[in-house]
Amino acid sequence: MSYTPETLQLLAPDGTRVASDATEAYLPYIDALTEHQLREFYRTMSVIRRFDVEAGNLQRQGQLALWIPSIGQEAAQVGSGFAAKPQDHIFPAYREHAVGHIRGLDVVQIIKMLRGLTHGGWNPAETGNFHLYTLVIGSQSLHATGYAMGVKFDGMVGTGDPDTDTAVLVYFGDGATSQGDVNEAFVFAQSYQTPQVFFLQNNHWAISVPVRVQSRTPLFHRPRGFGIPSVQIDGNDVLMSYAATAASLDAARSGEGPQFIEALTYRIGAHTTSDDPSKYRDEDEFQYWLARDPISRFETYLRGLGEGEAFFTEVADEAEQFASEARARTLALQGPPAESMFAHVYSQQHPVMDAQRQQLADYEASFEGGA
Amino acid sequence: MSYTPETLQLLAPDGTRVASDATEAYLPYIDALTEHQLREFYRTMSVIRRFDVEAGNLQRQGQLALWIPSIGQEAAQVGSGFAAKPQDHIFPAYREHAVGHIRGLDVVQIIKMLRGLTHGGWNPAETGNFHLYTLVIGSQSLHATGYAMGVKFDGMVGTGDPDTDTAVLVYFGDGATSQGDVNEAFVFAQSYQTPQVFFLQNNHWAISVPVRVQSRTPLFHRPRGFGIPSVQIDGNDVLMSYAATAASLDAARSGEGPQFIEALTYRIGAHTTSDDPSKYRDEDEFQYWLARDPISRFETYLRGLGEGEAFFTEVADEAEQFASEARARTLALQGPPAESMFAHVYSQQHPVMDAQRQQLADYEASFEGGA
Amino acid sequence: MTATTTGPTTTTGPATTTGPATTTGMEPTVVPTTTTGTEILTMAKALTLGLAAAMQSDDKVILMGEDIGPLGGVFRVTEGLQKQFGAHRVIDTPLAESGIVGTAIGLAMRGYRPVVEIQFDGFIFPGFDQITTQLAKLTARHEGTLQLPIVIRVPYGGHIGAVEHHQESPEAYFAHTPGLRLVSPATPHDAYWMIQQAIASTDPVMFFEPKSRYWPKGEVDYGSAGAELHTSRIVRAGTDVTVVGHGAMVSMLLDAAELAAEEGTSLEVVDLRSLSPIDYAPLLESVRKTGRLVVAQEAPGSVSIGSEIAATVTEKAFYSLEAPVLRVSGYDTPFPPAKLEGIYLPDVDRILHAVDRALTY
Amino acid sequence: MTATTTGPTTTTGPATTTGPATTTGMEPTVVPTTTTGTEILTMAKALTLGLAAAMQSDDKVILMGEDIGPLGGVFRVTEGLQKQFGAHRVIDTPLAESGIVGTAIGLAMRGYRPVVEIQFDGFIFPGFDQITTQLAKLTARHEGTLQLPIVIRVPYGGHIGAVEHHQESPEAYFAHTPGLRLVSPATPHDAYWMIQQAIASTDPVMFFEPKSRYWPKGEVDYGSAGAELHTSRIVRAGTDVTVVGHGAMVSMLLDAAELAAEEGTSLEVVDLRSLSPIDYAPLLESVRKTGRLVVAQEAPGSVSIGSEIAATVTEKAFYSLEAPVLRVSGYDTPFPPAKLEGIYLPDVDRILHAVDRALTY
Ligand SMILES: Cc1ncc(C[n+]2csc(CCOP(=O)(O)OP(=O)(O)O)c2C)c(N)n1
Ligand SMILES: Cc1ncc(C[n+]2csc(CCOP(=O)(O)OP(=O)(O)O)c2C)c(N)n1
Ligand SMILES: [Mg+2]
Ligand SMILES: [Mg+2]
Repeated sequence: MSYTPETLQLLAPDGTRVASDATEAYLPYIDALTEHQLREFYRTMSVIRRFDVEAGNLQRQGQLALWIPSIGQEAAQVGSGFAAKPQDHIFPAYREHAVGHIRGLDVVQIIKMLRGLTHGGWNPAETGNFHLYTLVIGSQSLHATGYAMGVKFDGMVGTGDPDTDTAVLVYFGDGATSQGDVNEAFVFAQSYQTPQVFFLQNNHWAISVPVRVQSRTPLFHRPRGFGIPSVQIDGNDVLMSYAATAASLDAARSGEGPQFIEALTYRIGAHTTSDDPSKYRDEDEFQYWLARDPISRFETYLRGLGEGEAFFTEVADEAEQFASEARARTLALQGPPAESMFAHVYSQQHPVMDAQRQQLADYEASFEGGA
Repeated sequence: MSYTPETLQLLAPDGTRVASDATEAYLPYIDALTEHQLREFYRTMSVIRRFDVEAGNLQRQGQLALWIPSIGQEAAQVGSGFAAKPQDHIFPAYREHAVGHIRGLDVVQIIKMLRGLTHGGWNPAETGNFHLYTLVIGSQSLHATGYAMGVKFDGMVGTGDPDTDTAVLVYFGDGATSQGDVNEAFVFAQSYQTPQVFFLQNNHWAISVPVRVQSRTPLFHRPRGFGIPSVQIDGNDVLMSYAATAASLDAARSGEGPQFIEALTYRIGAHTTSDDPSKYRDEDEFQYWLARDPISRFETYLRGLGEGEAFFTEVADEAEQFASEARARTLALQGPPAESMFAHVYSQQHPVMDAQRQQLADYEASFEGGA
Repeated sequence: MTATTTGPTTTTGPATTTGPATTTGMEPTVVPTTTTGTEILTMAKALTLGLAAAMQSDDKVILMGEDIGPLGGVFRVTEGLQKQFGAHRVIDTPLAESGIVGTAIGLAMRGYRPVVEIQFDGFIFPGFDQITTQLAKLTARHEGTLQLPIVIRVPYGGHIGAVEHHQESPEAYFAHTPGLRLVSPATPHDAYWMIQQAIASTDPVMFFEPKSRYWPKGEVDYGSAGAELHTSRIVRAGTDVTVVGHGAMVSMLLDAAELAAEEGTSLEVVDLRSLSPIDYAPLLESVRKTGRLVVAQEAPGSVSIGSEIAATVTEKAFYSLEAPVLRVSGYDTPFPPAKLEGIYLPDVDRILHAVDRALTY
Repeated sequence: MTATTTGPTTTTGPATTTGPATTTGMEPTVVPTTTTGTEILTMAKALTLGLAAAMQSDDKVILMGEDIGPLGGVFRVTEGLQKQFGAHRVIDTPLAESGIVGTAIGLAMRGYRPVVEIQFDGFIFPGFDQITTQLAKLTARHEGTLQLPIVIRVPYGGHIGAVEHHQESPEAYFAHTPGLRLVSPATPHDAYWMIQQAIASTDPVMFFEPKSRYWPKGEVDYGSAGAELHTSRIVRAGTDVTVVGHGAMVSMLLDAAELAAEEGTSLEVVDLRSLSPIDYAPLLESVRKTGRLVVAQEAPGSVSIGSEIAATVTEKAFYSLEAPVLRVSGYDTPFPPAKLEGIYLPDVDRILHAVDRALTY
């Protein structure tokens, strides 16, 4: 559908490897992948998809206020997520469950958000520098750029030391490209030559609005106008997603400034569980993308490499277990105490918080008194 | 300085005509210009420059709170201003005095703003569709795009009738290109294929900040990334400014969607009379641009075409007279009545305005009573 | 009869530009635009009908926003309208609130009457600059030659169990901004009429729709609006304490009054309806009678509409007040995670608690 | 002695990231960062010195904004600082307020302490979304693991005869927003110290600088701040009416008190200093004594800090009040053309007029 002659691809939808002049430069990244890593790609995509289905079920069963499915976007996320180094920082939007999982985020943290227990609450220092989800479309792009400015000011770019040089990876959607903030992030990133990769998951829809309303021009052209190098990839090809992100992050870390990747993918599910895509999407498009599924494509590839049934069975079991554990832990989640509302509005003592905490306590006590 | 191999030019700084393949397509616009029109170009540039000097003097003499000089940018403004048709609408920033003058705005209206008598106050319907100045950087770009959407919804694009088809011309500066609003204007303009020309006067400075802080990449590349055709012109060449704008407006009116022009020019004066460019600009750059003055270049050209001394003397006299009339009328300006504050906050009766108007009247009356 | 607007806001409107009409009128009508008698409707549906009526009576009325076309808006308020009026009058925009408001301004300058939908309260802020520095000021800046008949619809408020930014009440920001008019309906009837009155206004109107009241049903009288746009209204008479609020608070105040009555306290309930300007006359009359006032709102209390009402009523009815004006509001914290919203938001108990406090003076 | 910060805001600060320092310290020092004794300075210069001292004592402090580098800011508050501390610590940014605030947030996450300059009051609105939905909420969103020590300096207020958007007082918008701290100095001494205290705060601080007070001189005591950041202060004792204000209003209130004294009325003047939170104790104590309060501010009165003070003081000192709290403020209109600002803005006469009215009750 929105593939262009420039779309980079290493793995065709039928699971066979494809070669082209344009992807030549990326091959070293693929060649360096171990069998273990390839298996991890598959495992992560499968586990997160199964988890995603479970979370959707939990929502339907009234256990979550909302769920935000990532089904269909696993290759874009898993490839890019594994490409980041431990010292890199990641600023997600709100659909990057697989990336969070890769970086060590307990996915039940995401469930807590969508169960109405927290607005975030994880500590990026404990989740592999995977920062909080941001719901105001595009806002995180500027935080990422500012963070990357800081990395540069700290001198942790272009030193040549692979454990020092640091990049920032920021995710956003096709709808987000229309926001002023995202375009200002391009301006600042290019002006300060930040060590940063903009990762656009073009899943073709912003809720019910098709990407052509945001732009009649392929979105990967946009950053080039700002002077930011950019590529468009098949985002359902986990190998391409990995290689393109690894190469872009390397460029960013080595001081070449910001880079941009448009990953063409598709939101197979609804925007959220509150959404009804049948109102605006047609079946043909859906089928087109189903046939380009990122996981089955990669499964075929692995089988072609000789991976046996045992592995796939093991992963399926693991995914089942992961999902059922997430379910059990979800059901055991406790609500936050009322006074937590006041606890972290400010990092220091604040008289209004003190007074209102007390007011609430007094008010609640007035009922306990039997009034 | 920021000229690129793509910069379009018809008139070299020394006043001689230059030809190139790239400008070939613009020649019919130039060939169609009458001698009268060429004289008007010169006359307008000269008159507005003289007026601008006068307004600066008035400011120094305490008659204006502020003056915003346009000196050095006359060719960019006069060429583009004359290219617009009567039915076109123009959304300026705040430095486009020459364009306003061309469209029939009484320049004393601008003086009134900068004397603190009004925040705008002219009626675009009476000033050749020249809309009010906008001081919040970039805001007007979205108004222009919305206006152009309306023109399109009205069906006044691509009819082929030269008096019906309408375009919108919006001015902004190099600094403004960094604002979210301007980039969102590109998004909307391209999405709705508005009949609109974005006219960027890159005068190389946003107050004290050089254009390289806004972008390390030539700014005319930016719109191309959004899918908007764009050219870079020598903005101190009034012929090029005229031809490029006329061609872009024609394209916009005929339904080809938004167009973009980056006019390279230079702010010869201070940002405003409150500014001190000696703090941040170097003499070499200043001299470089002085040598590329738009008016003397065009004077040489006209003399080469055989224009005699009489015309130049006549224009100089006219400019003198224009300036002294503006001065006299400035000195005669009356302050607005206090109650005008409340008059147009809402277009309809409003109880708070009524009450506060009365409150002020009562308060003032309390002094008249001798209290 | 045709649903036309009533009230002082029905004027001739800005000079409109002529040109080929963009709506053919050929599409099947999916939303009735002419209605008579009364009907029991949800507020969401009443808004749909009100929008349809306004679009029918003036073809310069256009709707703009995110997901308002085929989806009909995330709250389905524009459901069916794109089908009925066409994609040029019900416009799915790019995802950029500043862009939406800014282009709506340009469209209004061209003679259109844009009705903008902001998807959720918390997402109005990217459009705040255009609203504050442009929309609110352009009429004054033009000194009488420009009217900006733009309505910005803002679904707002809590009690819907949603995630961050989806439950807020940002009215105060706009009520502090000269040049804007603010209203908020509390019932389907008011929703149906007030949206039409707002669209007929020649000034920008921020139209706050209480999300938690989208689905309860109520009677709409198609025959008459019953009140002008910028009026408040006593919705229950009482003698002991006046309670005032807007939007979703009104039904809560009525519930509180019911309970209080059982305990022998008589509450007079005022539905503010208009937040800027505030129609103080009924409120002051009430307070002069009861001597006590409780203001309820979902927004944080500090520097809010509740603060303004307290200050103004105290100034204008100083000698009538037996107690200070008490405020019941959201706490001065960000809107908390949904599991805590029941504690954060005023409820009947907190309102009655404040009533009791007012009565202790 | 070194100019260190005092008050409760001096804590250890967020974990900072290490790495090569970006300032060499080799540049000639153009702004003294260590000072002793007292000195007579303008507020602008006091701010420059305060910024220099903060930058000297913590090399994570960086300045960001438009034209703050070689130009030294349009008010010259950062004059000399880029020369002294380098272009990586005094950063001329692209022209985009949302970008400035948004990247400042990212820098703070990285361990920096950005001090952002907004060029003029009216230009804060493009940054409003980042301030409201991000800066104000990220600390709560992180539930204790993130501090955002960001200062946003906003030159504000009128009396400088400038064009549209250059004379406004937008404090109310931020005072209504939980998660922000707001302060405004009225004197060079407070400016010198409060900017350092604000930078030392681990919460976001909106720092409102009264433009019309940039140039008058006053004594700065380098030895001691004299007060913690979030405290108000009685700056003139009196017995008949309490008058309160902040920023440029304070000197006007003092002038009014002088005149009133000549006519036999004794005003007690309170300098608010902190607008969020407000330190009510001195104010309430004063009102309990005088029974009368006039609040003065340049901002429009509706839904403003003045409204909040009126509401809160009335609630907390109801039985002490002999008169309603009266507000003197800008009218509820856009800030008018400069020639009308003298009428629009509160002046000594209008303050005294309100004092007289308060005394008629
Ligand atoms: C500023 C803002 N406006 C509106 C919304 C409501 N909204 C939530 S998601 C969404 C669509 C986002 O589309 P895209 O950026 O493509 O990301 P995707 O959801 O497809 O991953 C919208 C409009 C929002 N969250 N923030
Ligand atoms: C939103 C906003 N921020 C800051 C300013 C202050 N300001 C006025 S003009 C200006 C520079 C504008 O530069 P540019 O767009 O290049 O236009 P020029 O003045 O050079 O014509 C700045 C920063 C403003 N007017 N609006
Ligand atoms: Mg999308
Ligand atoms: Mg410029």
